[in-house]
Amino acid sequence: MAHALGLDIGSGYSKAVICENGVLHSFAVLPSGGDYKGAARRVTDMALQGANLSFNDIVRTVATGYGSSMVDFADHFATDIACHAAGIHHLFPLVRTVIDVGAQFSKAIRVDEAGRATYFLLNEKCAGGSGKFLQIVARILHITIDDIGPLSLTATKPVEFTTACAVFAESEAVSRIAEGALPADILAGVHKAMASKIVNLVTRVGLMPDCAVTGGGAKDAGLVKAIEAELASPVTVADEPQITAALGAALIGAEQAATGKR
Amino acid sequence: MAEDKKPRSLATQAAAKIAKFVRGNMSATLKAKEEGKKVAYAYINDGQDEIMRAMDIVPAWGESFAGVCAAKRDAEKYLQKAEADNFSRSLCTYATCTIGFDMWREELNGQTPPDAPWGGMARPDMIIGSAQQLCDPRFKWPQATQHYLQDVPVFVGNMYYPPWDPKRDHHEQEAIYVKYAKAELLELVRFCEKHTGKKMDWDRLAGLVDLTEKTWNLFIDTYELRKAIPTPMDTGDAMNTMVPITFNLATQDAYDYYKGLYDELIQKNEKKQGVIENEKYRLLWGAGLPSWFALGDFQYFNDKGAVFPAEVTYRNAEKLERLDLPATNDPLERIAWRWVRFWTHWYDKARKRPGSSPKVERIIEYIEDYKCDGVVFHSAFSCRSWHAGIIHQAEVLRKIYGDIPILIMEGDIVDISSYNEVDTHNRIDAFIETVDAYKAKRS
Amino acid sequence: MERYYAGIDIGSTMTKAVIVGESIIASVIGPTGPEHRKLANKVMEKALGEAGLKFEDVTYVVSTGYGRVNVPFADRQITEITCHAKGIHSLLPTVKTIVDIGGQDSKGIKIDSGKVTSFVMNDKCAAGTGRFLEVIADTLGVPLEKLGEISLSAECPAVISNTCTVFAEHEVINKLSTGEKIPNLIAGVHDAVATRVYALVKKLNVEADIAVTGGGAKNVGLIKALEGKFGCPVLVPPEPLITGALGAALVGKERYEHALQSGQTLTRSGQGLQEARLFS
Amino acid sequence: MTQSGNGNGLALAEKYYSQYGSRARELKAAGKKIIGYLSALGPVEIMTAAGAVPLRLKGNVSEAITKGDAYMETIVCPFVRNVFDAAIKGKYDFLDGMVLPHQCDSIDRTDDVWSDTLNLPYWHFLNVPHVTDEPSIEFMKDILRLFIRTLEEFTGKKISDEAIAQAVTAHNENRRIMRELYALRKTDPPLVSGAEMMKILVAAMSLPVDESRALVRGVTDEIKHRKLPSSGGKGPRIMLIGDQIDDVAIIEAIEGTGAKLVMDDLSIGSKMYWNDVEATPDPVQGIAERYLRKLKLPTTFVGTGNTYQETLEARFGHMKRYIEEFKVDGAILFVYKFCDPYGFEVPAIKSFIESAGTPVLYLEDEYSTSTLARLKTRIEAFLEMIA
Ligand SMILES: Nc1ncnc2c1ncn2[C@@H]1O[C@H](COP(=O)(O)OP(=O)(O)O)[C@@H](O)[C@H]1O
Ligand SMILES: Nc1ncnc2c1ncn2[C@@H]1O[C@H](COP(=O)(O)OP(=O)(O)O)[C@@H](O)[C@H]1O
Ligand code: SF4
Ligand code: SF4
Ligand code: SF4
Repeated sequence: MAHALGLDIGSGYSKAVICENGVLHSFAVLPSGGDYKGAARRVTDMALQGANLSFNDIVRTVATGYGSSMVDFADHFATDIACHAAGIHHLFPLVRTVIDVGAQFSKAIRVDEAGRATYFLLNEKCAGGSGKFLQIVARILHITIDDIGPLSLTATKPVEFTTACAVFAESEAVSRIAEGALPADILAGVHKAMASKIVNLVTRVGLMPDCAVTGGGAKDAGLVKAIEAELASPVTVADEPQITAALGAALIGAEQAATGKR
Repeated sequence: MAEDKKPRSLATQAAAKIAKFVRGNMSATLKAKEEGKKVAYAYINDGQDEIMRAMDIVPAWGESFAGVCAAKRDAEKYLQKAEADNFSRSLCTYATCTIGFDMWREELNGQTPPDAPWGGMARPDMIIGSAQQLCDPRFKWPQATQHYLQDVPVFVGNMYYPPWDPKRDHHEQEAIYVKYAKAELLELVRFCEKHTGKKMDWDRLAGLVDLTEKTWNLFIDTYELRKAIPTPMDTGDAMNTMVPITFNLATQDAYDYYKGLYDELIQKNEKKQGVIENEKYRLLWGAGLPSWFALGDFQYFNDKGAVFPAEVTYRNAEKLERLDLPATNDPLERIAWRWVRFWTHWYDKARKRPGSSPKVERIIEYIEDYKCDGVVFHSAFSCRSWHAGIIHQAEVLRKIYGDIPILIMEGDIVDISSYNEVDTHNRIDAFIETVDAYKAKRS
Repeated sequence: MERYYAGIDIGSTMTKAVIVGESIIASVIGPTGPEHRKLANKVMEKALGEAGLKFEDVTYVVSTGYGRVNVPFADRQITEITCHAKGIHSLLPTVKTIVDIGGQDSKGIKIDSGKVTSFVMNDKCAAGTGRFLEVIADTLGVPLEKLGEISLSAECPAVISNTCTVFAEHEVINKLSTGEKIPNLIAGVHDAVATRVYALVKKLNVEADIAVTGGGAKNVGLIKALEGKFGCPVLVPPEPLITGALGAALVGKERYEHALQSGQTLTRSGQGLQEARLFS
Repeated sequence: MTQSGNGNGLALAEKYYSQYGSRARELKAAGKKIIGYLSALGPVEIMTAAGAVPLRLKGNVSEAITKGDAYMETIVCPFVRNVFDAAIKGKYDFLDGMVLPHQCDSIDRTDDVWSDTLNLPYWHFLNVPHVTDEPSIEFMKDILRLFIRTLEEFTGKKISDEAIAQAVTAHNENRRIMRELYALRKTDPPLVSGAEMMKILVAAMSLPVDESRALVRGVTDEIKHRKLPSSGGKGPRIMLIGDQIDDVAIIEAIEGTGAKLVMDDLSIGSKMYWNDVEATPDPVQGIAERYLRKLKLPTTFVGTGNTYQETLEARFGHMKRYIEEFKVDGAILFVYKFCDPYGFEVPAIKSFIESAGTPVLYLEDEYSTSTLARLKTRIEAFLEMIA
């Protein structure tokens, strides 16, 4: 049995996926916590354990993501753009537009029928509109990341969030609270501001259905809803959207192993 | 600065000679005093080169100075100097870098600040700006400089070209623009005469106009040799070889330089000697000035098998026959026509393709002529002139030409503070993958 | 009877309260939470406790800082610029230039006999502020108070080229994982902050003596980096965090006494501490 | 015609301010052609003479830019971006056309973004030069004539010299009356607050010239009858300098502290109203001279002085006169980020005004209330400083 390992070492989280003959076998997710090298090893071990395998069973390892260059045991490195495209194509072959919301960057990617990226755009130079923005606000509100989505869905009147800066978002959140705004409404406001930034990227790459949201941000139901509202069209979300790029990396590895590419 | 710039290996010998050219231009300003010549702060692409050269005025180019500071990653101290006097970081960093240098030199009573790159530029005797269509800093920068060099006379002329309007024939407007440009050039001649105490030698001017036109033709002939597959020279080199056409126009040196480059490229083409051994992807540099502190990024493209056989940036000339200039014996009128037509000669073509624009039309022509598989734009935050409107160009290009891969990189020309090499390289990797997908689909 | 004046400085990160009579009789520092009003009360109560006073004993209360408008029991709001000037002047009378590095912004203030003559504030990103340092301390898992000390053992400061705090954080992480030493990284971050702050303050015609105030002044590494930029030693008051609150109390004192002398009384907000608590 | 002179002028100004463009929308429904324009360089006389209603476009400082960034780089000045965002969200969906004067790179370089995205029936880029010498005046006349021609083609009606001359008279009268209103700010305390004045200025730029004149006339009559409070002239008197500041938010931040905004050098304010068009035999001549030479915008290069001091005087001398006439204690120079024309002037303006003994606060910011909290501290500290 040919097993391929895909690793997505993101600035926020490290993700590992093991595929067996092109099918997802096991996966693991872990905060990167600054130590990309260590996180890569740990998340690999977790995924191996989950699959009851040892590293020797892996025929090929492909790494991607911000910290991928730290993965000294990878056979190949691929960009996260290509991995997102490959991963989403495997899950939803009809998807032509991918929105990836990661910890540091948000991306819009156009994918062709073969699962290749044809055009992409990122938010650059500014962390506004990225997952970091949300993390910071969540910290101020004293809630965990997992609670963001559900809580924001209970919002009744989203607070208009005008700051785009992830760092000043903090003080804006603080003053909104001081004005008596509810956490749910604040989160919904942040979602709205983020969604409009993200949708600007999508407008620029050109929205083509189907559209999927991936990355850790896709786990946030409130954000996904805001993106749908801003796009005025529904989006697809995988069960485990955060591992899409790792899955794509594993699939690329499997393909390379099959075609004997070095 | 602690971080050294990565040396880029140049593909052509001619490009390697450019450092000498730039250094020569700077030291000419310092030597001018001994030779009894006047030095003028000048700004590129203003159509004023022949007049300055005919009056023996030595141009001192702020853009060149700032570019050198940036390439040496040593601009920050000048930027900070300007910032300290309330020049915003969002203003053109060529301007703020140079103004910072000027402020410093004034503080030292006219002495060149220590460690100025390549000896720095001389304090000018005059400032010759042009409030032309190109950008606001072209006339605000001279004005702002005068705040520190209060005794230095400033001239600002105005050179416009008819705005692009798909619904309107620009030909009927050209005459107005030529008349105006000519009048403004005459104002410049008067200014130069006043401040040099010399009379314009009109025959000499006419000779220099001829020389410039010869150089324009040769420049384009040379650059068109890059159509060869593999291409013998790419944009990484062109960011060097643009120096003579940009800063040394109307000099024999510039002409001779391109003669040398022409011969070199012919030879390379005969031997099928490309920039890189295995040329996989051909890209067009669609717009934008480069990040001078990160020219190594061109090398990174090369390492990935990508070359740039053409670029829009610094292609500041055109074959004269293509401009179809009306005959005239007046050198100023000739310059004016050349200036106007350089911009408008794309208009007719653009009008033929619904939804197109001259800028995009030019990009499409280069894509086709140079067989490019993708387009890279660079958007520098401190210069609106070249960099505002890129999103629109990319959108129009995709709309009328199809899904060609496009990369828009964000950065600056001089200000390194928002540059991140790792991210930039990741971006380039992903882009190359899209180019690969595009090529696979087309074959 | 001695009069007491209170100053309360609601910063973006820290809330500071100072009570003065003839001299400083209490000073308290606490974190600023999302609910300014409640915390303002707590810090104030603590300060009153330390001074052994009741709220009614205090003659006049001035609030300052980022959250100054959210203090219902304050009689007047004055910006932290004016308060820092006043505070530093009482502590270090020779100072002509103040560099304040707070949690959310940095400022430069020129003063002449305790009066502000010009000032600048950072307006860009979080770069060049205390928040940047907090973020980095967090990332490196180093206590904030230890940053300065650790950085002093740096051999060669790392170059941090990103201005954006968020990206700079990742740059630091990246450098860390390529084996850069922590002291070098911290020193690099101090250098980056000092560079931004220096560029900002340089807009003023900087004159010695220079004092550094705010939370950033508690960081010896940053102070060293700043001294390098300014090319001269800088002064740091014994408790740099309370300068603004102290200034606020002193401004209150000055205004109140000035009014008394000219036969007027200043109107008070009328909101006691109790009411304020009910309010929040 | 709007009713005025019956004591509801201020209320009307308030209404046109808060529902910006509502009158133009009504006029459109009544069959008028509405031409939007950006910046003080829009030659309103010619649009009026064409029988159209010129509407100066503004954005909304309390609305975040949500759509515009998909089309326009963030290195474009925030004012232009915000107006563009408002336009593509449909705020100005009643426009028949637009004229974009060549004011600055932010406008020049986005001309095709605007025209392609909005796709209005009439579009014109008015290529105003940056230089003021003789050839430039000739050129300005040429491009004004071209503008006239395109308007004629669009409306199908000839624009006669008489019509232009009439429009010139009407706009001059409008300016004169506005100056009368400004004069009421000279008292201590001023009869009209800065916030009220801003609303009137904004309302005025959204109306056809006759209605604007009637409105300002009415407001002036109302305000003239106000009683000067016996006390209260304590706060410092402030002048605001900048380009397109068209919202009360920043003024309320100033006046909320007890200071008074008594004068401005804004492109929707005194810059517009302090210089008339001379009635020349060829009316286009007077218009060209006014827009190129008399209008003191940083987008024109002025190099007339023999010495630098003279040049400064030519560029900014009027501000010194305002400071004297309106007894200004401090000036706030408010410049938008990414604005080259104003940005490059900051050191010169600042030192020019300060050399006359008036302190200047320089602020660089967005066209947005989101950053106002941070600005407020600076404004308040400045006012505390000069108090
Ligand atoms: N359950 C969740 N709900 C909301 N947001 C989440 C959740 N899990 C992760 N995120 C967001 O996803 C981001 C991380 O996404 P990821 O795709 O792993 O980024 P990267 O690859 O850059 O590390 C975090 O910044 C966080 O904001
Ligand atoms: N003991 C300490 N050592 C180093 N830095 C400190 C210390 N205490 C506080 N700080 C810094 O001071 C900042 C808060 O400073 P402060 O002047 O109170 O700001 P603000 O008024 O905005 O709350 C924090 O961001 C932190 O960086
Ligand atoms: S605005 Fe905030 S998120 Fe954006 S670059 Fe600045 S610090 Fe970073
Ligand atoms: S074109 Fe751009 S880089 Fe060149 S001077 Fe103008 S603003 Fe500066
Ligand atoms: S603020 Fe500056 S950049 Fe913006 S429109 Fe006005 S002049 Fe142009």
